[in-house]
Amino acid sequence: MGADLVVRFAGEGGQGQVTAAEGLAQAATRVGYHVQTFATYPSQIEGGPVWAQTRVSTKEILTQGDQLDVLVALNRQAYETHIGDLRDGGILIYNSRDFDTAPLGKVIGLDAEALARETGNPRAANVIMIGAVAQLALMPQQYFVDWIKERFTRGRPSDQEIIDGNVKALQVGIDAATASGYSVDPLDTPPTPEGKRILVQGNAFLSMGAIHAGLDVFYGYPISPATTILVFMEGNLNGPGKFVGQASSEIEAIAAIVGGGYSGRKSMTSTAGPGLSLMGEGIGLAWMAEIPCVIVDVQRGGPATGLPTKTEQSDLLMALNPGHGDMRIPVIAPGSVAECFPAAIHAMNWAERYQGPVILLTEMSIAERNEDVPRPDLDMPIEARVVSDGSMGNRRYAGAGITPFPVPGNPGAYVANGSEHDEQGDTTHQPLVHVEQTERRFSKLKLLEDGAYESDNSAASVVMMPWGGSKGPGRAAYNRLRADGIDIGWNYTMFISPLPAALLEELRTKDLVIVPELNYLGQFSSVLRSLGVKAQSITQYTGLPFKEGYLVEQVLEAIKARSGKLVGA
Amino acid sequence: MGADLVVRFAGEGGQGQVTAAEGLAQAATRVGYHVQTFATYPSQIEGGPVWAQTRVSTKEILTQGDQLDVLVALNRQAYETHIGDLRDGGILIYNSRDFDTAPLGKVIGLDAEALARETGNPRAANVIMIGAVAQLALMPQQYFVDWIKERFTRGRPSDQEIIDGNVKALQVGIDAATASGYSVDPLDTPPTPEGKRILVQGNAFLSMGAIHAGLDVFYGYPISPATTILVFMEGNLNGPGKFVGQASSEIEAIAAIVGGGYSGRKSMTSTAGPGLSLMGEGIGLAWMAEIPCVIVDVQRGGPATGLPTKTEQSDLLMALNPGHGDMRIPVIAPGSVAECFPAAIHAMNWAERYQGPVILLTEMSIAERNEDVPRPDLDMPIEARVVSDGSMGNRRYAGAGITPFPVPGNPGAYVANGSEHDEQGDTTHQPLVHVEQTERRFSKLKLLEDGAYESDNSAASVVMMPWGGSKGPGRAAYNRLRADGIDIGWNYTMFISPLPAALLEELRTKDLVIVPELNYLGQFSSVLRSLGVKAQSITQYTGLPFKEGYLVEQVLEAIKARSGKLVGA
Amino acid sequence: MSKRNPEYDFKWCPGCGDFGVVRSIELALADRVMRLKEPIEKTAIIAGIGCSGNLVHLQEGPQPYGFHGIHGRALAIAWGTKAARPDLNVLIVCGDGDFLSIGAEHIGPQAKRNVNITAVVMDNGIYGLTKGQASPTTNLGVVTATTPYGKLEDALRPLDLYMALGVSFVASGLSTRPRDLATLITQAMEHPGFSIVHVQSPCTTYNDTYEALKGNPEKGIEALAHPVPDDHNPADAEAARQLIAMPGMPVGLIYKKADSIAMNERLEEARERIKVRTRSVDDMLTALEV
Amino acid sequence: MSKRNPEYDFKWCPGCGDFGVVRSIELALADRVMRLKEPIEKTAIIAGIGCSGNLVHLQEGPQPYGFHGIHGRALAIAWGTKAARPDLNVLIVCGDGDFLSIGAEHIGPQAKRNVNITAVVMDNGIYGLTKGQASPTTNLGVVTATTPYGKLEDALRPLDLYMALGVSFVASGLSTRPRDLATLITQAMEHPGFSIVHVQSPCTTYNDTYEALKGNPEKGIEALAHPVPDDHNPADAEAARQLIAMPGMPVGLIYKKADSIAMNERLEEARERIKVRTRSVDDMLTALEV
Ligand SMILES: Cc1ncc(C[n+]2csc(CCOP(=O)(O)OP(=O)(O)O)c2C)c(N)n1
Ligand SMILES: Cc1ncc(C[n+]2csc(CCOP(=O)(O)OP(=O)(O)O)c2C)c(N)n1
Ligand code: SF4
Ligand code: SF4
Ligand SMILES: [Mg+2]
Ligand SMILES: [Mg+2]
Repeated sequence: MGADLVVRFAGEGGQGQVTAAEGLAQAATRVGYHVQTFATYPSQIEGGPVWAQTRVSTKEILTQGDQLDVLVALNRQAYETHIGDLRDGGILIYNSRDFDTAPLGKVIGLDAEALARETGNPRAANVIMIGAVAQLALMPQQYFVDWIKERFTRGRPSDQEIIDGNVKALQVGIDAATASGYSVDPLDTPPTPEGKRILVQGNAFLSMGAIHAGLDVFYGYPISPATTILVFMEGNLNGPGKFVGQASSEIEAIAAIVGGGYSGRKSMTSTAGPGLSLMGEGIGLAWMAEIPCVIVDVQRGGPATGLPTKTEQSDLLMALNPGHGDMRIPVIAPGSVAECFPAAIHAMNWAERYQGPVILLTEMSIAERNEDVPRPDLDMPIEARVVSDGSMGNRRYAGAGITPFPVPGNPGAYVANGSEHDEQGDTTHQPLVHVEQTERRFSKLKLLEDGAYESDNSAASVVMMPWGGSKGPGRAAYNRLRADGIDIGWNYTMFISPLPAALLEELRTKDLVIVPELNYLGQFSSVLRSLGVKAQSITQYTGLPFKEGYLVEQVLEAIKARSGKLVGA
Repeated sequence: MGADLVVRFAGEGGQGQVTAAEGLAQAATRVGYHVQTFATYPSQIEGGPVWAQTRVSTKEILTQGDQLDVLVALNRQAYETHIGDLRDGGILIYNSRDFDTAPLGKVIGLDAEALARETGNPRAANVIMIGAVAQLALMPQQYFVDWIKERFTRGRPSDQEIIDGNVKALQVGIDAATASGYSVDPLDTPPTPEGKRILVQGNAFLSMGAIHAGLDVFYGYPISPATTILVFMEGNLNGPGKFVGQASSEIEAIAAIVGGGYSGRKSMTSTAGPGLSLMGEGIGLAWMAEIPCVIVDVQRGGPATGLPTKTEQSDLLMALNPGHGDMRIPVIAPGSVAECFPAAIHAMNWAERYQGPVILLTEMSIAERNEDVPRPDLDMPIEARVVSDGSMGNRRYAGAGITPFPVPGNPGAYVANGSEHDEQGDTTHQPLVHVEQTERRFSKLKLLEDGAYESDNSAASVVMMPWGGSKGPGRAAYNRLRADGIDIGWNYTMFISPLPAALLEELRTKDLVIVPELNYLGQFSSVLRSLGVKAQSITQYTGLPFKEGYLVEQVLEAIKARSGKLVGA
Repeated sequence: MSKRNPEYDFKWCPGCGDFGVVRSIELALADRVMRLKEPIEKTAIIAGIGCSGNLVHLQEGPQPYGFHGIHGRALAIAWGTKAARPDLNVLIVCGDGDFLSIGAEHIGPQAKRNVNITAVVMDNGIYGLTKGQASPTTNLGVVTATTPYGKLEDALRPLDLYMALGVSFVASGLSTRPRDLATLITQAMEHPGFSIVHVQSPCTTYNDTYEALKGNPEKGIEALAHPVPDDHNPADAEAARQLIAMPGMPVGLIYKKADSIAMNERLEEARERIKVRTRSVDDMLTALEV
Repeated sequence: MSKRNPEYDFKWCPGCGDFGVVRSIELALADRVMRLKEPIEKTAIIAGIGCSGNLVHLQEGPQPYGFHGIHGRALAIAWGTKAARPDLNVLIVCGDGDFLSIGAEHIGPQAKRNVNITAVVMDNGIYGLTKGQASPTTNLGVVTATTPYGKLEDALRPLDLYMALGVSFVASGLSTRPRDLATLITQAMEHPGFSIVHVQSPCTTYNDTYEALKGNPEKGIEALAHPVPDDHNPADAEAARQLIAMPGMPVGLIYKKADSIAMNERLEEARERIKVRTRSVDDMLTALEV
């Protein structure tokens, strides 16, 4: 009996791999398992190498899984690319129409297309493959039938026919797997879940968090992998006073959310790297004029057009200083799908609290993957900016720290100003005013230094501290290292800047902070070093997430390089 | 007898302060003195507080001068603002039309406007003031007459009349000063200059450097304080194959220079912070597609519209990482007007050598001030990119490091690509290709690590290392500290990134590197810390340059705070 | 120097057309407050960067809300404000460089959305604040700081552009006639949809066009500006197109779409028609429960 | 998958209009090489980002230079290239989103400069590559990923816009007629000035307009596309304006300015006329000696 099952569907775009992985995930959650999916594909509409995988587990899932229990290879190229990831004793299901010689080992050859045609639904080849996988893992058929029904019920006359065909296809797959006589270690019975769970993608969950935090207006321009946020908002942010607009560019979008924030409303945009690169001046305007607003950056590979459909954590340096002049934009980076919901709420709260722009820095791998997560608590505090009652007159920028925000329409008319300005927002070039106002702007960041963070084995002098989506693989590696007796500590926070003050203090006492991150420059560790922390990165820039095994190796090497011997063990 | 004379003209915009300071500077250089001017004014066309000053010296000038020998106050507000900067025993010349009670001390009250009207040229009040200053400093009248002739010879019929009026005005000022009986310490006889000298503004000198380096095409959008570069190019970059275009925005400008570089030509744009903030995506494109081009950023106060006519060094973090994704743009920052010419040549050379974008980071104080500098050596090596002879076919991005550049029109057609790409520039998302190409791009920076740098008293464990325009005040403070017996070292380079490899090594051995810089964040020291250097900033964010005295104080304090005692002394 | 803030250190040059524009906006807003009984704080004026944009600091009398942002983005900021707060009266003030060069991309989208904003464009055919470079409306052949051989690019025809983009209210005004201009601005503010009042506001320092606009019979210079003929029907788009194709500069109301529906109304109507259901986050989560 | 590079992993969907466009460009370039004896390497094609932009990787046969840059900036990059190298034949290929939304600001300036570039715009009325969001040319009321209530903004009329901006060559083509399209592209490349060939290139996946364009008599759908009438005089701007104001989509050469002078020629002429003297840096320095 096992705790874990990792299945990969690989082939060419259009063969239904993503659907298969999602179907498997959904059925598995119904059984009561934890799931995580992952997919990767080129930036295009048709064709090209695509693979998607699902990890099913009785325990909380931290990574997509390094090794495969089952590989479904839909063409020869997929077989050749992925066979190396199949674990010893794993099962290969392959498209026997595409291969002439069957490979060795536990293999099931299926001419899925021919079989699908026999079921009357030539597009159901992927469902046959799911059936085979379900049978290999001994998962109850009923959940897959349910999934088929839900997925193909679209209110069209042909629905029933399509459903029947797919159910038949499922059975074909089950029979083929049964006939093969193979099986994977059947999974342990799932634990009884504590509380309700949902199956959700990162971008959708993030959007819900923002809506829950009181988002009023959203302006955005399509760009992978952020488009799904815009689309979600178009469909769901509605009702009185709500507005969603497709902007004509990211420059229009950033200006519009600044206009929305200025009007007194909670406003947000979402984009990816190329869009963020166009927003620097507008973000600086929000910083300077003290306008609350949230910018979501769903990182992909960069620079320039880069790798639109791959994952990377390489926008951090830009996010902290997206424009010219002295500013340091608050940045929150969720580390998992589960964190997307609270991260969005925190970002909205921060913007309101310190009256300025906040960047919510997520990444492709989190944005698009499905994960089962606890149904979130809707009682998280929601903040709103302190609003002026007019008694300050037009002195909107008076003094140090935040002042009540004058909402247009009410008394307190002032000029919001992106040039240096006096109390009431009139432009001035007086040296002392620039000093005062600069200090005013930075002083407000102090209000954001109380974020939560994780700390484990805090006595250790060497700690691992991944950020963002590298949290899961980082934690998996950490767990393994600890289990192996290595004396290493753990820190993590989604509050990247400003860091929780107590965490920063803790980090400064460490001999070494190891930062796994998906970029070339080692961006976060360089920021930490500039803050006086002895930090060093483990980098990777393949466009794919870390694997647990690689991180374990690299951490051991870093420790060794530093001390000449392994810490602990 | 003295080595130094500092004169400030202060009043309202339109009263001719800048002209006066420049006239004094020009005349003084003719006598054989060194000069440096400085001016500050609000962002507008008419009115507002404006002051301009000239320092005249027998020695090389490092700062604009902390204390004034002569203050010319053209209205009461100017008097009140600036009188505190007049040294003990200094002379005040004031506009007696604007003041009712004459202040105490060595003062000369002149109703300059009335006197000017008497000369027949009511706009010559400032020339009267110059005459008074010339007399106080005992500078030969002839040089001022020459300056008047040059300045007012414009090929119009009224020229002679205007010249005569101004010469009369000069005499009025001379007479008034003579009548007062005051004088400042007369300046020592200037040393015989070694070689030829020119009097020039930073932006003009930078532009000449770029033209000398073989600039072919220039595209730019007006913005203070960079506009004068665009205007210089419009007037001077001409002849066969040359082109200068006023772009419709900075976004168009950056795209155009990338297109120009791609075409095989040497291309450049100039802007200030707000423009740079709009260029991040385009700069990333040049990085990714490996297109040589140079972006000049003349820093002003930021963020957003900020302080358009004040000086600041707060665009550094943005310059190093102006866009999303992994990149590190080479940055060269001249430290004086004299360095603008070679810095421009280095920037052009770097772009050609590593085949990518280079940022030339200068600042308002250097851009607009006049300085006498040695006539530059025109034999500095000029580099040109290695050009493909077609024998590589279309393999433009093959291998690690630079490859010969295929020039459109010649064999070797490829696709220059801002998405991740294979050897011939076709888009690909293969993990290993992204790894290879990322490393290729970064490896080219190694070619730029051999820049020159200054090092003085290199045995000291504490060094001062200002950057950019803070070099002058930094050096003045350093000289004073050394004269006072403080054991402190000196490092300086205009090559900000990548730093000269040997310099970085040297800095890493230091106990403390003190970085005077004009920003709030301490941007350069934070970069140095991230590179493993124990650096700490002295910051100032008033919109004005450092004063020598302030730096001396701050350095002493930094040393004290660190060690509990003064180093050396 | 504004009355409100004597410390404010910006001044327009003597004779600058912008004085007339600020006056006309003051008049139009005062009238609006009186007639509609709407507090002045219900108006927000969003400014571009240029001599023109400084208008928001230079208004006399009761003050509306202001926003002095970044170069070229006033219209995009205003979209954000108006879409979020349809109850506000939103104006923008921009120069010709700001609105028609760096900011040009924002006009089409607002025209297509027909968002209920009034743009007052202060056209002096030059970049004033940066000291005299060519702008899109600078004429062919004119020597400026950046066109030492005379401008080599044709001048943009803003009114043609607005009409082609489908702007639903287009007027042309003169800074020298602040009362007439105020009337046009009032009409523009009351038009349900995107309105542009394009004003000739000469720059006495870098591009003095007073004489060209008003003419000078002594020198034999014919006036460029001429009133829109009385019989012009501003509801007729084709007539408007013909009017602006004629030589000279028509002054007055050029075009006003008769059945203009502003974006926010169109949205309300669509929501009504489709009976959009607003799901709570709670409902969304429930739909995702496993 | 391109012949040149079988590893290239992008494919257009079956039936995508872009297949016709790439074919027509191949034809036009092959013809140019033959007729003008100009090596194909003298042509540079600069692409926007979108399904359309992938054209530069998908050409068969002899290859011109290419540049696949960033979204919306192909025209601006092309300006830089053409101004630096007037000897090159510079084309851009863009989608409707790329050219008319994020890149819209670049059209006017090139029109005013009349820079000698040919833009081939592949209009499918949708954002293809990002999976089906509304573009400026998506019609009012159409439901897309971002317009769940139907599009609430009016569609932009690109030909009107080009004419209003003074583009000196405007043609309208269909991807389904690659030979005709090639002829238009050839004419555009040979026009001395800025030329736009606006192509209807349907997206079979997200906005299939084949039927609407070609009509379907069985379903009683009249063809939107109709050839430019034989008696149309493309040198007559007013006639061109009237032609595009009519219902439907005229296909063919709409406008070609008779006495068009491209930017680089205008510049040469001005330098000649003014006898611009080129000062060496040495001279500049000498003038500044103290
Ligand atoms: C992004 C950016 N680019 C350039 C500038 C510099 N700039 C300030 S005002 C201006 C143009 C002013 O011309 P116009 O819009 O016509 O206004 P005017 O001064 O003539 O009223 C420019 C280019 C800026 N502030 N920001
Ligand atoms: C700055 C930036 N914003 C957004 C995107 C995402 N993006 C890629 S293609 C595209 C639009 C594609 O539509 P269109 O230009 O019509 O081309 P098509 O795919 O329809 O041919 C967008 C928004 C991007 N790459 N860069
Ligand atoms: S420069 Fe021109 S536009 Fe600016 S204030 Fe002076 S006259 Fe007016
Ligand atoms: S999505 Fe549309 S435009 Fe893109 S390749 Fe497919 S059919 Fe063509
Ligand atoms: Mg102007
Ligand atoms: Mg499209």
